[in-house]
Amino acid sequence: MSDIHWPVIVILLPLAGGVACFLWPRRSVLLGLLTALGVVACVAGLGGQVVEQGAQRYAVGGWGAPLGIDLYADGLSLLMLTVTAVVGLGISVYSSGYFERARYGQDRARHFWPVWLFLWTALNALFLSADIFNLYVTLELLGLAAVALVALAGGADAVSGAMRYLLVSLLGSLFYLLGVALLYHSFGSVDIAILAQRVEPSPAVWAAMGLMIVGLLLKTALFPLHFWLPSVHASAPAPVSALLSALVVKASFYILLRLWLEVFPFANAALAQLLGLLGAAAVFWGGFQALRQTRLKMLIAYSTVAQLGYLFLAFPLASITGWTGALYMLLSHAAAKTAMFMAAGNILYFGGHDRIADLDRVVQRLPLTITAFALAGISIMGLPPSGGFIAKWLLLETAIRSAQWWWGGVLILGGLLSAAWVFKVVGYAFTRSEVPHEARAVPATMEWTALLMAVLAILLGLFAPWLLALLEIGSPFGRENAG
Amino acid sequence: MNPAFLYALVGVGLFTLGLYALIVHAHLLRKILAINVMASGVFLVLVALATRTQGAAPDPVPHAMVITGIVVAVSATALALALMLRVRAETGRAELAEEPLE
Amino acid sequence: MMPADYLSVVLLIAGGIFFLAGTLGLLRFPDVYTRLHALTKADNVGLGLIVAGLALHAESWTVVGKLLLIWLLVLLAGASVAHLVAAAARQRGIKAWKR
Amino acid sequence: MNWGATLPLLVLASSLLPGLVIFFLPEERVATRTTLNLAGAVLKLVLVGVMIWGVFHGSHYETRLPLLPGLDLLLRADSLSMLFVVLSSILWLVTTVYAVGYLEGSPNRSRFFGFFSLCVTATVGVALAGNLVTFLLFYELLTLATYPLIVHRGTDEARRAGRTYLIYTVAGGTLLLLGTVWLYTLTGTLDFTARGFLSGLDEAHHAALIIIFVLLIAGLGVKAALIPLHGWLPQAMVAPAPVSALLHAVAVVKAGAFGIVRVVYDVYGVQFSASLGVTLPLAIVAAATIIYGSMRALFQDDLKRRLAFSTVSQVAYIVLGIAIAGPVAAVGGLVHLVHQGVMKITLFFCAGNLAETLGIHKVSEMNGVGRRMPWTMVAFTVAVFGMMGAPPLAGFISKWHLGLGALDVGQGWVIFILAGSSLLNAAYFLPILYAAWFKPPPDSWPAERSFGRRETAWALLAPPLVTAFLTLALGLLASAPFGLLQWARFITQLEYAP
Amino acid sequence: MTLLQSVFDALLGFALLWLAWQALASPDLFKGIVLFIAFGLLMALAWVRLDAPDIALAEAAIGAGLTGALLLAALARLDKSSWRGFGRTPVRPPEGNNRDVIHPSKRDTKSAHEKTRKPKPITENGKGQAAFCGLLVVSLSALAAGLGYAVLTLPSQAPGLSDSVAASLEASGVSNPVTAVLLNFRGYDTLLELGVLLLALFGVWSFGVVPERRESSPGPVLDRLSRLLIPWLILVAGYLLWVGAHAPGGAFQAGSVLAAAGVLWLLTGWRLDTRFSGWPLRIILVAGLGVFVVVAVVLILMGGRLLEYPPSFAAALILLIEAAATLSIGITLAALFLGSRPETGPQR
Repeated sequence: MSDIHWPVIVILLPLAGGVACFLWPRRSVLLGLLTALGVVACVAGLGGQVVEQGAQRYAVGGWGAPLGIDLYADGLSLLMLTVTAVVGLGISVYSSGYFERARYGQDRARHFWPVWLFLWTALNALFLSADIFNLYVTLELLGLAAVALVALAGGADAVSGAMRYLLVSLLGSLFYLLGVALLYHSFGSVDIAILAQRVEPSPAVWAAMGLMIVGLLLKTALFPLHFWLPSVHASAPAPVSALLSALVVKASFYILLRLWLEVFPFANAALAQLLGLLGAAAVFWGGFQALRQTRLKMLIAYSTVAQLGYLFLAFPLASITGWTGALYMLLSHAAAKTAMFMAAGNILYFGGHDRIADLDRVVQRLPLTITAFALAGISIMGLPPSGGFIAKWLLLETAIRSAQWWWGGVLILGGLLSAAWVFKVVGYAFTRSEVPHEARAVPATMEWTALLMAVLAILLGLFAPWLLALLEIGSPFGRENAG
Repeated sequence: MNPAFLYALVGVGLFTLGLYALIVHAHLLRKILAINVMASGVFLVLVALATRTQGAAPDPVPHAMVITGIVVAVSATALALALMLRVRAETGRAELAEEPLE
Repeated sequence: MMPADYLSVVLLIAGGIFFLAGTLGLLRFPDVYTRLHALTKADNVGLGLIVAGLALHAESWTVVGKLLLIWLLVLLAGASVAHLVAAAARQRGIKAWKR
Repeated sequence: MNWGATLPLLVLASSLLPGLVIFFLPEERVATRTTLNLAGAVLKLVLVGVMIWGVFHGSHYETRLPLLPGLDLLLRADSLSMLFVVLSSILWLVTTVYAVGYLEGSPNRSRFFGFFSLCVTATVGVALAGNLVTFLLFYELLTLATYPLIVHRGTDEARRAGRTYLIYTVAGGTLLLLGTVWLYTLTGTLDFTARGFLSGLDEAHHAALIIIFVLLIAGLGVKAALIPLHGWLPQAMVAPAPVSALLHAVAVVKAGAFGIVRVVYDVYGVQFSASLGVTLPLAIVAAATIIYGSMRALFQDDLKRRLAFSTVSQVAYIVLGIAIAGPVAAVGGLVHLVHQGVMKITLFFCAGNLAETLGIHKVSEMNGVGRRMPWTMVAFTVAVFGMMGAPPLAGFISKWHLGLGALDVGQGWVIFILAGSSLLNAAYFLPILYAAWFKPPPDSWPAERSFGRRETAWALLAPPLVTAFLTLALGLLASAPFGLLQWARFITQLEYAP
Repeated sequence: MTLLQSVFDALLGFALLWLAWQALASPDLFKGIVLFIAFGLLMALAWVRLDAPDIALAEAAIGAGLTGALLLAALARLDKSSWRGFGRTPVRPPEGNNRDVIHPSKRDTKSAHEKTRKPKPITENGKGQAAFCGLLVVSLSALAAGLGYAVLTLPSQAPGLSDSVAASLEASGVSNPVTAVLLNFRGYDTLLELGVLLLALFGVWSFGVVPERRESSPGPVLDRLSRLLIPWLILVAGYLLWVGAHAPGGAFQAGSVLAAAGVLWLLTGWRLDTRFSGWPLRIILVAGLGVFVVVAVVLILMGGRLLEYPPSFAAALILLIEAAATLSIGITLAALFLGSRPETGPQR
């Protein structure tokens, strides 16, 4: 088992699956689901390998960096791959119901699968890449796939959103690429590990850092560069919204994190504080806007803005506990937000609208769906024993330990804002309404996937030691004395 | 001036010029053009600086990267143009609304 | 310098003059038909002269062949495109310029 | 099988699993649901019995699940937790019977009983929690499980009450979290230890410890309804009667009070708290709550609201007993944890019976009700005298020890509080009794339902009678071997023994 | 000669900036696109000056040629006559200042110029707009200055990876270093990039079938021209593919020339028979990526690493991959030019 090229298979399998779905569109659901299962199995295989043998470096073509491209799998990549695999499987199952019988019809389904599997390829390739130019290619693959999926919803909102998203995504990539150019020409390599050894501050490196950070923040939609996100995430088809919020924005965050930790270790504290401040602003602004929304999907989208803000609180805290806290936040947000968007998708599917004020008639007929929403909400609020709680605990602990209690205040207030909008929605499950609604039956797969993802978000709270140990493989956050 | 740096500076100029046009112009076709100009600027920086090899043949690695980049750019442009036509079909305008829907 | 070099220089400069004239025509002539006329004719000849000038410098007959091929293809494309543009302009109802 | 590790989990599972199953039961499967509920409740009682037997024979029941590196979820049965576990499992059984009768025929019962079971699970979890983070987990779970019960009726009023409840409790939970994390960063452990685990800490941290104490007590005080954090409780009275009974007698307010006991005894330690100077302010807050709650109760015409304010006042007795920081008063506070539960649940059962059978919601509608529903009113009367502290009923035992204990440590002012409170209790309870027994009944009741020859349904009548009997028994048998007093003394000895 | 070269470089650089500015600021979209194509051609010249003939070829064929064709095709479809009818929602007529005009004659350009003298501002308020633009210009100038400074501080001599490439060129199977990097050293990038291209096509096709604008008949001249040129183009594509191993050229350049043939063919009104627009077309579209993946998998099964070519087979494998890639790139680009999925046969 140990000599199987898992990193490669993890990338090539969804790619091949996507091609197969393109070639046999009428079998695409079956092919897609099989591929999804296969990818999950392969990620598990890779996981076994990494756990057994430690961090893996894989020289593509046998050349090795700096001439060739290296793949690198440590605990951090593995965790991201695992989240992608689990959420990806959920989204695949959900989509098999959503696109098959929704008003979208067969035609959309056949377009969904190849693009989705390519997106999955891009994510896996991205999380495994150790090469900043290769990361650019994966970013583009990811961005174009995401745009195509958003546009699948059709309609003015979705198409305009997709267009905006495409422009933003391309702009971000170009900023990033110019940074890559400057780094390459400063140090003669695009391999992260080699750059980490050679890097030393210079104007070109500072410029590269600025460009790459801005480009990636644009894609990660950190306040105030979040302007494009809500309309895109709200207008996309539900499973697509789920994967955008859960995975796609996280991918650029992942690159940012890698660069920050390895290539720009000299980045000064002021910049970290700035990122933290923007994160805090995102938490408040996103939470506040979420509370004001009248449409469910828009609300969830704004909550994504807020949740992304939490991730950046780790930058000023800058300790192992802080990073793991942010990563755990990412993890549980992925599961919870997937569940939420799926729940919103069910509600839309069932009642044909997502106006929050008229939600009661719908949600009372969809108990599983509202349960999923509520459970996901618990994790988003950060109540125990959910994954969100663990993340909040770790961040809070770091904030207090490093005597930067104000970041703790951000966490606490952000949690209260989330609680406010979660209960605003959940409250509708308990109102009395007798008027039956014109409704269509929601396929059981859709309701159950949403619920399972939400349960996962809760259960994440109980597997923390195991996952944190996984994350430590290859010490992606350095070996400083623990937080 | 060393041509490497001259062209690199032109590349920076194109990048900012494109960025300006991307922000200022509303028409999607112009935005797409602007993105392409920006991309050309980045490619120019990448290749121009590859000639700093003391008269030897320039570094081929950035050349390969730029060829990759050009193909990616044309793919993105094709997708963007098709999407622009969809926007036009759905909204009657080849521009984006000022405010995201809210 | 060999005599062939002098001839080459003369040919290249002549070619350049033709290009210049064509461009001047493009800028100064009043409508699409007259501009096409100036551009196509001057460029075809100009390119021919330049190809001839370069051919004198060629290392082998293959290169000369390639150069000639380029000229022929450009002739073909230039003439056809000029025709297409003119035809399209006519179809749109653009009237020819009259003094 | 390792009983030591699995028994606490089984105790939790005995209500959690039936609850989860009940969620998925169709509405009309009444028999299955009732069977599940009762089976769960009885099973839990049996398991708790086994556990008590074990604890008295020196067995250790402890379950650890790693939560974070260096931090475990810990369930542990010690004498203090058993006190609360026993109380909640007995009262759960009784309340379940009552709720089955009360909600007969109303909509959304699967949802109700599902959350009801979760609620009890959370309460037992709070009781068995062996460290602060575990406590926090179940404390928050309790918030989440009770919210649906409060808004169960779905009216605008219910939703408003639910919102208020959430604002208070979520904010309280947040304070608790903040305090817990802060404490963890100082100590690296959160396991409850008799006499606390903080006294060894550097003096430099004492200011921080005082702030943490305030945070923790404020977080817990919300549920315990200490003033000024009590605002949610009277509003929450819109919930169905079994919910009020459970919330006010057992689950929510007791979780708060129990948490305060835990923090003072097993986190800070009484001596250390006293040396920090935080117990006296706590005692004053408790005393103020006692008086304030009673005063407000005087002026409520709505029966359940009057009972709610009475709860505000009574629960503060427990806190007072702890905060006086003396062994005898502590015994009084601890036994009141049980006594108040039993007495108050009786009162709410009775109030529910009146509302369900005759449509009576207000004190002013209770004239002559003793003749129409004698058994209910007998139970009510027993509980009322218990509340006022009349011997030989349960309440007397509590107040006696509180008073003695206060004198014991030289805090004479407490006597005046107790006396004043008893007077006020009499002032807001006795008129009810007078009206019910001695005033003539009206020509017709607001909304009467007929139950044949009985005054009301069997399932509604039995529970208050049982709990009223318990009130009497707890008073009479307080000093019996293995009785409540002995138990409480055992707990306080751990804390106070030299 | 160095002075002359410097002057030429400076002129070229200036011309690039000026053309880019004109292309972006031109009020007439058609003119803007034409200027952009010219910009692309000058870029190709710049690549030649920078000793990058491979990129020059790619830029001329893809950057200027195909992108230009795509832009013009899109502009034609934006024209009023074409969007009516394929929107689902009833649409407002476009406002005056975005009626985009396609007018080759000066007179018409002028009128269009008047209509769209000011590109639509992104803020309505005139004053606010001026302030915004001023701020933007200032901050972007600062950005440019900062980036320029950063670039200038780079060391003036840096071999990059050219030495390692030269050292490993022997084992790569080809002698053109750019092809070696593209298909061997960094072949994985190329694999993913073929994915990007295919993905763009998936995306475009997913937007639905756009009813085609009926072009006027191509006329005898275009018809004859295409008949003459297409065989030549295919030949040239083959040549570029072959020569890429040791001289400038390769799959991308060849593919784009092939695409040019396709575009020309499409312009003459030719359409793929519905019998071939299903499976056969799809197979060709994925061939490049497919062969790449298959080669990768076979190599792994033979015990190598991903894309680790045994040196003795490297040349043959690279040619195989490039051949398939050329075909796919050409057809994909042509399909992108078509702008939507071709109608497929009766199996739909």
